Amino acid sequence: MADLAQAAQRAHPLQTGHAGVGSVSVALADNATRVSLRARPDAVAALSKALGLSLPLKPKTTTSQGNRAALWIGPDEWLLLDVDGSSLVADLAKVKVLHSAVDVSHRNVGIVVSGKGADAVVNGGCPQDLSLGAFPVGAASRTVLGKIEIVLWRTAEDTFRVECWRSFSGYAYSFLQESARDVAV
Amino acid sequence: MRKYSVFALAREALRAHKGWEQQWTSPEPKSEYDVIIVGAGGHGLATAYYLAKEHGITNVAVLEKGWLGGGNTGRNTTIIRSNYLYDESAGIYEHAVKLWEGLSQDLNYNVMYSARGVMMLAHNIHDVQVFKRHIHANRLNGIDNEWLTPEQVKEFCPPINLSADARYPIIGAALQRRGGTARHDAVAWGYARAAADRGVHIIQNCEVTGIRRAANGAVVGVDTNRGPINAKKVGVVAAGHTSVIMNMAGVRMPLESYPLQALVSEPVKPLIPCVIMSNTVHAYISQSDKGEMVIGAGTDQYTSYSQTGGLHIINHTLDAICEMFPVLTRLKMLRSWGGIVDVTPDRSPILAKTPVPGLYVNCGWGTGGFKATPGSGNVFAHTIARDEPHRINAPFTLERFTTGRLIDEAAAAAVAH
Amino acid sequence: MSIQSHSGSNRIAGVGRLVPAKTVRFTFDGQSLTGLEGDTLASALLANGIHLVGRSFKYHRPRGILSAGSEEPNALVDVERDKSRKQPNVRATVQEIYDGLQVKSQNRWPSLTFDIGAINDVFSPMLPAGFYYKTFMWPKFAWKTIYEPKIRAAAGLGVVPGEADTDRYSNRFAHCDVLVVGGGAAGLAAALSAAQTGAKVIICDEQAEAGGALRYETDVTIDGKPGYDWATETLASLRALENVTVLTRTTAFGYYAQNFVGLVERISDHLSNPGSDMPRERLWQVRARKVILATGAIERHMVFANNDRPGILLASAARAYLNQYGVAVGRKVGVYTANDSAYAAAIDLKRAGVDVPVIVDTRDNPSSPVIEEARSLGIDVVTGHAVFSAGGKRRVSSISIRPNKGGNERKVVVDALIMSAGWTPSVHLFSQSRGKVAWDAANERFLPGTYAQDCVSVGACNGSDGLQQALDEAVAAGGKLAGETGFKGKTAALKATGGTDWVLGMIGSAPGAGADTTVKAFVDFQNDVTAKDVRLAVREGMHSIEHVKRFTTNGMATDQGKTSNLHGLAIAAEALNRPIPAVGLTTFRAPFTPVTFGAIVNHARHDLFDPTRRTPMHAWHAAQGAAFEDVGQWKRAWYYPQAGEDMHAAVNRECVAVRNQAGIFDASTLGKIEVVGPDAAKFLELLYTNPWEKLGVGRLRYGIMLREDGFIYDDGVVGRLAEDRFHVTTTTGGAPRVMNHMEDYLQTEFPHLNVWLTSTTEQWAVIAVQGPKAREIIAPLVEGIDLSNEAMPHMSVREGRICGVPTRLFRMSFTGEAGYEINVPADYGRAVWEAVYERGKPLGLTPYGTEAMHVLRAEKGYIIVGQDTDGTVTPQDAGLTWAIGKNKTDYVGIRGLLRRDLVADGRKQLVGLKTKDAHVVLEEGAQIVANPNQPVPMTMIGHVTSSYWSQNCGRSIAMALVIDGTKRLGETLYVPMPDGVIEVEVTGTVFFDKKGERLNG
Amino acid sequence: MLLIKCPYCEEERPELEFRNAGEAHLVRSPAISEQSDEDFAAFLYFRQNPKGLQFERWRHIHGCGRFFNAVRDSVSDKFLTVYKAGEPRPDVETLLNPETVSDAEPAKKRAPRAKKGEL
Repeated sequence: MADLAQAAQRAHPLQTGHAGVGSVSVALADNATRVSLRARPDAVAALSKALGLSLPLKPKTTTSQGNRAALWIGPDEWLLLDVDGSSLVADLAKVKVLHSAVDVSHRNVGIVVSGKGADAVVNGGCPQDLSLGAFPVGAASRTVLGKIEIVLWRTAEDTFRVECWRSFSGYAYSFLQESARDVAV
Repeated sequence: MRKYSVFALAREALRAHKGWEQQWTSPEPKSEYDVIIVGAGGHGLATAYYLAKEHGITNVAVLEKGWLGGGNTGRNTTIIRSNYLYDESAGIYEHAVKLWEGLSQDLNYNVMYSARGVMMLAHNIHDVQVFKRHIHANRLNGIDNEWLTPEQVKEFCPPINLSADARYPIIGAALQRRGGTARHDAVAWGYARAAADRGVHIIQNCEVTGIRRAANGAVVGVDTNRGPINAKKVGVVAAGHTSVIMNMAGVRMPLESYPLQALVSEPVKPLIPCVIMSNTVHAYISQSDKGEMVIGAGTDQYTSYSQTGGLHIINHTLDAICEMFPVLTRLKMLRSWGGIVDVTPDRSPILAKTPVPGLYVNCGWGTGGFKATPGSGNVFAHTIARDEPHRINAPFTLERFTTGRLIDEAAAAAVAH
Repeated sequence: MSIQSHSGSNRIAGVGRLVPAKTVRFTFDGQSLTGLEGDTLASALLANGIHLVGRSFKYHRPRGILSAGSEEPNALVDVERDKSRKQPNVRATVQEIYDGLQVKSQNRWPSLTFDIGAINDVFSPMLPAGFYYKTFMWPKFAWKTIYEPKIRAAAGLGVVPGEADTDRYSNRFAHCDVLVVGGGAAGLAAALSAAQTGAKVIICDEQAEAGGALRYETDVTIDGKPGYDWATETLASLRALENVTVLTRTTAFGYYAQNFVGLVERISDHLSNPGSDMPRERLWQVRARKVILATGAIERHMVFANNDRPGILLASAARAYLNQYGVAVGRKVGVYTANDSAYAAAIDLKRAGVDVPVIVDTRDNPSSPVIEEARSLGIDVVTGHAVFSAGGKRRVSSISIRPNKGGNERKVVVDALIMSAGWTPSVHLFSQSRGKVAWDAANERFLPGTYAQDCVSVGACNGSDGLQQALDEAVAAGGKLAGETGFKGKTAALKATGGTDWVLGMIGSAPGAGADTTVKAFVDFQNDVTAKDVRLAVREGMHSIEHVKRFTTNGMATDQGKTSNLHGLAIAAEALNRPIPAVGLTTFRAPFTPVTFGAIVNHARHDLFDPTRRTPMHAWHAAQGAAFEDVGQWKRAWYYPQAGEDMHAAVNRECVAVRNQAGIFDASTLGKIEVVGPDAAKFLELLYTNPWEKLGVGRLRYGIMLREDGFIYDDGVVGRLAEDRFHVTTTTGGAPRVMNHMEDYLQTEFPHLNVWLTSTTEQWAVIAVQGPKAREIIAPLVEGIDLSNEAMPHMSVREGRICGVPTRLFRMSFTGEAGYEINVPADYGRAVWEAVYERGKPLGLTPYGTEAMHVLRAEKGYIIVGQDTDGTVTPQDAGLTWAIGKNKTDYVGIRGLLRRDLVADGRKQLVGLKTKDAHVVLEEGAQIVANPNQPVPMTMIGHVTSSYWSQNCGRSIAMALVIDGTKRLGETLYVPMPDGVIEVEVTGTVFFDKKGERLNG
Repeated sequence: MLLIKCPYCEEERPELEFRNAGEAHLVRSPAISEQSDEDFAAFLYFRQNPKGLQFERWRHIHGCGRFFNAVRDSVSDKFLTVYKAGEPRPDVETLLNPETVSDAEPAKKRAPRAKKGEL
């Protein structure tokens, strides 16, 4: 029986790889482990301990430790990101305090927009104020890009990570590329 | 009333048009009328006209806080059709279409009823199912509505994008040939002129500030910014402001008022010969006789009395229009505006008596009241005159929201799966 | 005067700022012409002596160029780069010329100089305002067949391009502390002072360069520099600042709630060869903490007989053409004015060597230094007089002058006339912001009154008429507003000299066009509205300015009444004998100038119109030649036609294969929600009609969700993975709204419950394998799950591995066959699908699409929410009473279901239908009657919700909602179709395997 | 496009991130199945729809996901305040005249209003 069960290979929804327009690059992020974590304030300490980072409690902020990052999404919600194959899910499985951890590694796709004008590229479809004062390095928020929902995370002054659901990744990628063409003008 | 005709025009042309009369007068309000209509939009003016014409009640005042026809009558995209699903809806809208067909002659005012056809596009199988259901129901109700293949769609409206590569390809359409448009201002003015001619007082800049009731609860009149006016019967036809007026009589309504936007393009030579509607991509468009593309946008998501809406609503509407008609991207938006539409939970109107004796209400037309104007006024006049609903508006009660006997056209269109 | 003929015979050497050597070639109605870089089309045409540019809307009167800006009503042309990039209704005063520009005039046939439509001008006595309301009513049919088509053909201006637009458009959301609208003296000063504080500033101006009136006000200095130089330098220094964004060729067109302002930037319309990445226009959606409106004022024309003749222009426009472009609008230029500012134009023209035979001033005894200066230059200044009429047809040739009160007429030969009735402050955006304007009776104008938003007006739009006053106000506003956003800094005052105050003048008709006259004195040029039309409207009872506007169409043309509104209002007020504020002012609505649809749509075209959602296995389906159907935003495999098969044949084959061997189906689009927490079961009890507390771990249950009104909202299978973890599925289209519905109740009605919801729709690819061989097919691929009937019966769920990857394996069926739904992490979906298919293919495994799925489920009487139900159907109506927990005291919809009408007799109930002729397939949506012989309108008792040919049953099958349907089993009913009546028998809804034995196979 | 302050995100965000969820402070009866037809209809369908201060629900659906309440003037569309779901209904007088209303007994003033769906 097992001989038939060749391990299935992953297939990324976007085959496009990487595209650069002018100063801005729009690239796919590597596969990642992702968890949607939900918990009340009284569980934060135990969860932080298990994760090895302090879950951010301030709106629109993130914390990270090594490859692992926690993005504040809502008052009881975080998006956790780590490299593919990490122990994220297992680490949370051990936590006994009340919480909900759901593996969404395959639900999302990450796209990285970087280079001078990256903020303008994102602002082609995202209505939030992305000036450094309002959306500093390390800020993250669920928001919209054109007609879809994204999670936006500023990882450097000129670098944004856009996380969207899998079936919207084609749209997000095309949109950002279109917008990059404009910014390059 | 001096008759309008090409001969009258010719006669006046010879004397520099100095001989035209006022289309309606602006009388001072009397202290008492038999019936007061609150709201001089198309529906209210039509109600007054039919009260006078069909029920012999001419001691009528139509009170308007602004200028007549300045509400949704003058702000809508003038689509007329009657291909509704349920017998109740089909009944009232078809009653209206029959009146539209002779309205210019009846009023002696060219309301430019243009039966150019209303085509509703199907983009998926669910649309097809819903439209076929309408078409069959309409046929058995004696209302024209026919199915068109994509090729017939293109033939009926050549500039449409029939490409199979379109995001939501057009796979057919329902066409009501008797549907079309009319000139909105002319409807208000035509009814105003004809009603005034029969003795109705149209009192503009007269805002109702209270509803006066006797000890037994019955209506005895209204308060206005120009003083109290007595009447034993008051008909409220205030569209987006119905909740506000009815609240003066202590009646809460199953209504919410939303901003609805519309826009026109710059005028261009004739391109779109009919009315096109698409529920799936959310847009409707026709071209006015002046050449402007008349485009209906959606409502904002929040209730408001502001008569303004957000730019993003316009964005979404034009997305859809340009998807259906890619040749239109270079056209320009010339004007945009907003109205306040009163929406009921089942998206069907209320034309009924109320818990308050002598108080009648005609509201809840949502985004589609213009098409019903003559029919609505006609049966509402009946309801007020006889103190009982006409057969046609009998189902459009307030009580249906308590019993659950809704007339839910929108729900019947369901949601795609 | 000296002439430079190579860029137009009316170009004056040494005047203007364009470089004579930089010539640009363009064509107008096929005629090849030369202009200069920096020319607008209007300036280039005028340089070439061309005034006749277009025809008016109604009377097709010859029209020229009135203005030098966006307020232009007359000079509308068609600009064509190629077939797909053709632009109607372009204002010649805004379009910049480029090499190869091709321009055509509009609304004329056969030619601009000879236009058949001009016959309307002859018949104009029959065509007063609103004439169409009074005629065309007989005979009744003729409106549609004769009158309307003729009217439509005559109306309209330009022609829509025949091909889809190949230009690109883009969008930018932007935020700033201070947005300054307008780049004239006041706007620049305000921006400069706000920028000096460090605040983030955006300044926009609709012109190609900043400066506004400084471009033609040659007698002005600011900061000791000539006004224009100051403007240019200031703009450059603003551009250099990090905290400032300068947007030229950018119009603020809409002022929306909470300081949200729409701008549109024209990027490539002035370029000869725009780059392919370059958008044609860019929409800027700006959220500003503060807005400074420095929108200036617009000069009005004089309203007198034949004031529309080509060659009659606004005085400020003539000055702009001269001082900016070096173009004289004529060689013999008359001047007609009611205020001082036209004198400056006359003086500039005279000094440039143009003959200015006369200045006609309606004022009786005006006195001002400019008047003296004009006189000193030898210009004949005639005060207390009016131009009663203009002569000439395609170009003004003379003017007739009389004393205001009448008297002897004097004719002066001219080839151009420039005029000024005064200035109208541009309060459009202020009004759009929902501010209330106030009537300034002394100066006869509307000014910003009560503000509704966080903005201020400065300069001419605020009635600050002198330059120094405007600058002081602007500098103060820039500093103050920036300060309010937290940026305190020093702002420098600016000192100005020169300039004419833009005050006074006249509104309404000029002498000679009064109430007692019948002349054509145009108020609104484009729509051909004359002063007498406005009076006619009043005579007919139009006493509100809104009625006047709608009746005459005054102010409703593409220039939106920028020059005409105030005149129209004044004429109406005079006719009504009421003060102007009592007649009202039209509220200004967006847009300020017309905005291209493309810019508003920007990226949302083609693929970006709406997201196309594809499943992980999409490419496989496509490679197999599947046809797809749109379900919401999803593309779903509809059927898989093999060579020579039509849809019918393919679906039949797929349906038979599932029942005889097995089928494989992509169910990934189903919504999935993970419900986690100790109160998860309790929560589901409240959201679904079914009971959940007792559902065992590893078991599945079909759930019905209602809205509070008791009608079916959604359905789906729910699996219990652990005591505190459920895997909920929803319909494809319902996923987002079900999630929102659940969150709403969880957060606001049942917040005490310890449970969380996470959408996992896209985490899992779902592969349904259905049919008698399903187990045999998947068994070799599965690890860690006992698939035997005993260990894993129908309606159960197990976690394990398949093809080496984790799976949630559901044993369930939407076909009536034994089967599985294999959930695997989405990126593995394609590989697992292929592995299952390869394994099953030899056993007859057949891919089937949504159509076969629909047929198979209908054979079993399984409903599809949204097809067999429609938002007016209760569980009882749908035959799902069994799915309601009998002992539950609360769930969403419990009360709605008890309402009188929902429990009354006579409701429509779901039943099966069999046509008497088994080969007749009913049409979905067909209506059902009890008596087919009744006359129309018929009493309809139901409709067909689902209908298919069932190859497995060897006959057609259908479901229908029929009044009292369950009481009618066995009855014959009728479906009247256009080509005959179809007889049907009412049956149960299960057509195949009535006992349901195959599920456990 | 409105600018809406989310009480959970503690900042103003564009309307595109939000979804309006209708009139606020409608109370779903704990004994809903025993409600009269009239009371149930009032809860389900009948609305204040005021021209003036509108108490309404929003969800920051494309943000933190939370439902919250807002008081908005339905004529100017200006927000007077926002507050978290479950918090008491703010006092209208205080909202309209923040300076003139004294702080005395605010709790007493608000508490009884919190439960009822009436102004």
